Amino acid sequence: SVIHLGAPISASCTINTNCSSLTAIATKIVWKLDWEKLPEHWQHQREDGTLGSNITLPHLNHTHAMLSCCLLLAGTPQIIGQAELQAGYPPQSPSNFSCIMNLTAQELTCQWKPGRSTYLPTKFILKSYNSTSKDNCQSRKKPIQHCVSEDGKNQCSIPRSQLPLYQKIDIWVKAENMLGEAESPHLCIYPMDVVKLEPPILQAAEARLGPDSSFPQPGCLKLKWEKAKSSKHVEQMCELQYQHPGELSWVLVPFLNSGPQHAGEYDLCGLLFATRYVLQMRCVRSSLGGQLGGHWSDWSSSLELTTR
Amino acid sequence: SVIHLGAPISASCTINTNCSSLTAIATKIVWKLDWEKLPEHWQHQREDGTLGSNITLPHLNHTHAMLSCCLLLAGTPQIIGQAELQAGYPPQSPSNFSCIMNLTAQELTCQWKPGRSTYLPTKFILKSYNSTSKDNCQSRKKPIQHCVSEDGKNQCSIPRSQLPLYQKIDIWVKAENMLGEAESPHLCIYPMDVVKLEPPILQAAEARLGPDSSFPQPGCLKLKWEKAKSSKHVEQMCELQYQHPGELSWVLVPFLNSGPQHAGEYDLCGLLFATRYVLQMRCVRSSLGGQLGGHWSDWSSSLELTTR
Amino acid sequence: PLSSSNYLPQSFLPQIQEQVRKIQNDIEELQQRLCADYSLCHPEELILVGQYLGIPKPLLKNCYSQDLSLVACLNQLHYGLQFYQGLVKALEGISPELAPTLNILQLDVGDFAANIWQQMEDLQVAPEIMPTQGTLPTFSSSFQRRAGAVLIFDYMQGFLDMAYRDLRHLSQS
Repeated sequence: SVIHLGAPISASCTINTNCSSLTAIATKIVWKLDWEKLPEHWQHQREDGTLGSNITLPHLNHTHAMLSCCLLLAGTPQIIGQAELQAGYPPQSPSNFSCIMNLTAQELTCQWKPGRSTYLPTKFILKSYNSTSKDNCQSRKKPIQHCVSEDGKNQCSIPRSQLPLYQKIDIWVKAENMLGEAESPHLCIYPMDVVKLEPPILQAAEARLGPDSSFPQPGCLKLKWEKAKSSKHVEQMCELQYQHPGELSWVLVPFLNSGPQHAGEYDLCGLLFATRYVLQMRCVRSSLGGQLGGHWSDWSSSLELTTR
Repeated sequence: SVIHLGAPISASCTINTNCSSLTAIATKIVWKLDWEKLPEHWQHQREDGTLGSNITLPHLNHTHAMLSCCLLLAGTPQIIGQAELQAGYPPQSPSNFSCIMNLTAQELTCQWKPGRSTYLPTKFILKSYNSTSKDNCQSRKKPIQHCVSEDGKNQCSIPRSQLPLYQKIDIWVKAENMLGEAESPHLCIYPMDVVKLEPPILQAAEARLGPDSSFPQPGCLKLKWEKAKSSKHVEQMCELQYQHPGELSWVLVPFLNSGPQHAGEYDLCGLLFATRYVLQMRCVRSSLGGQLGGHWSDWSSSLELTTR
Repeated sequence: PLSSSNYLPQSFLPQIQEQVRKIQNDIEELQQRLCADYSLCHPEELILVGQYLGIPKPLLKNCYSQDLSLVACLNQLHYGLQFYQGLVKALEGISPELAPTLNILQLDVGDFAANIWQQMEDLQVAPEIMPTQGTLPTFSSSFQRRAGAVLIFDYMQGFLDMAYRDLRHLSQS
């Protein structure tokens, strides 16, 4: 049985009347919690003459314990029955609930913080409904197959085949165990609006030639970037950052809007002459109607170039 | 269809009589292998007046190709039928066939060399029978569930639940594809006789005190070793090797027989004073009736100690 | 005393020793788990339950007596091992944590029984048909199954000690 940690618990132990042979040889019942003998005054024998005992533990402070009912036989407690006790807490509402659409793995992965430990097996179920985009998901259409997260993983993924990417869904996570259940706040999202793109690919391009000479323009680097294969169809805004090797701080280059092309080139100038730089780039699904439509990708792998 | 690489292949293409509309507008059949038009003289039209053509390719040197039958219509070949051609070789007898019993994973894993590439999907099936220990596996008892290895993996594992560890089994691998099949030599083994133990655990022990002093004996190291959990029950012979850091060569210490104990101590002396050493240990199932009964374990993780 | 054809080959003994050690290691691991997880540590605290469940104890009496007979001893040993394999199988469902080791124990006992049967076949003393198992106890609660496990494992350790001593005795010295 499962109870609140610290709550009282009662148990009873009765010797069947057809075990009269037992009652002839042993008359005393003792209780043990794991290996510890319980105080006699917690229990009281039956008044109706049958051999049995009821016990009440004032507070159960073990999250797991075995309560044993024993018959004293020649000084040795004979265990004749056991109850497995579990104690813990009902789940708190999961917090920091967020979702990411991964176009490569083709799944919507949501994660959350479970809150205080419940000490009990607790299930987290990711629930979602197709919704209409009109009323902020007040009206629900058909349910999407929910996803049950393995204990302690605090994330769950719904395969894209279950999801409309460009329709609103009402999604939340429900925590439940033997002592209760609790829900996270709901999200009302277009899965594509929480897309996290794969990082772009950054490469060196042929150095830019100076306006009137055949030498590359000093303090400039010509870069070639390409969208990740899984998000070529997505219009993206990108950021570049560069750093002198060994330094910690990065210099951020303002947005370059990729528009619909898959790849492009970019001239990064204003750099020191004959100096080695480390460069990285990241992108986000760009503003459909003005606001950002997803999570920034991770930074691309670093590219090391030296200006000439 | 699947044929030997380099062998001739014939195909025929017939225009159904009820496609008379076709024969009115196009009278010529041409053949293409992938994108390459095939020589006209390889084909001959039907004598019986029906529009059709038989072609023979003298040697098919593609491992995979599409043979297309086309009707010439206003100069453009109209593909009206295709045959997928595959060519390769029958499998060779798998060689270097050997098996290892892994007590941790609780499975018998066998591996082999597939021989020349067949260019065709080729299946490898690990087959085995319970046998009697008397006659070197001539007489077979009941078959053990065989194991089909994924293409190109060249190894397969039989779970211990299918295997008697202390009874002889007759085991071999069979390769098969569309062009034929071939078998490896058979092994007649007790699975336990091909056990590969997990490496032992090597630790430092309290340094050995000199005979008449409270100082550790110079040039000595005291080691504690323990058998891996999965092979505590196996009597083992072990080897120790040590090396000065930075040097390549190892010095091998002759066998120490573990006998039935799970763990033990060992004094390694004759070393340089105040010097750092790297030590490793490995074990093998020891001589049941004289011959070694398994494969050496990998070397244990290194232990670095300094003599005092 | 046994005639030479009545002895087990000397090479058989190291294998048996290894198998007995493995089975006894499996049992020790299960006993430690039952003690840690369910406070069921001492068979002497379960005498009453044992009587109630009526768990039989296969004996090995022909192996160490005046009228010593290799065939009778191996038969009893094989029967006992098969019976214990059945008892261990009856414990299935005892708990998810114990299940993997219980599974391995069943395989190890089965291997040992098969090895004894193989020896009987090799010595041409194996009966025509393999004897069937006796009736197994039934457990009506998880407590009974766990208490039964403590008792069964205790009996098995004793049986295995005797089995190894007898087989050593039966091996040509």
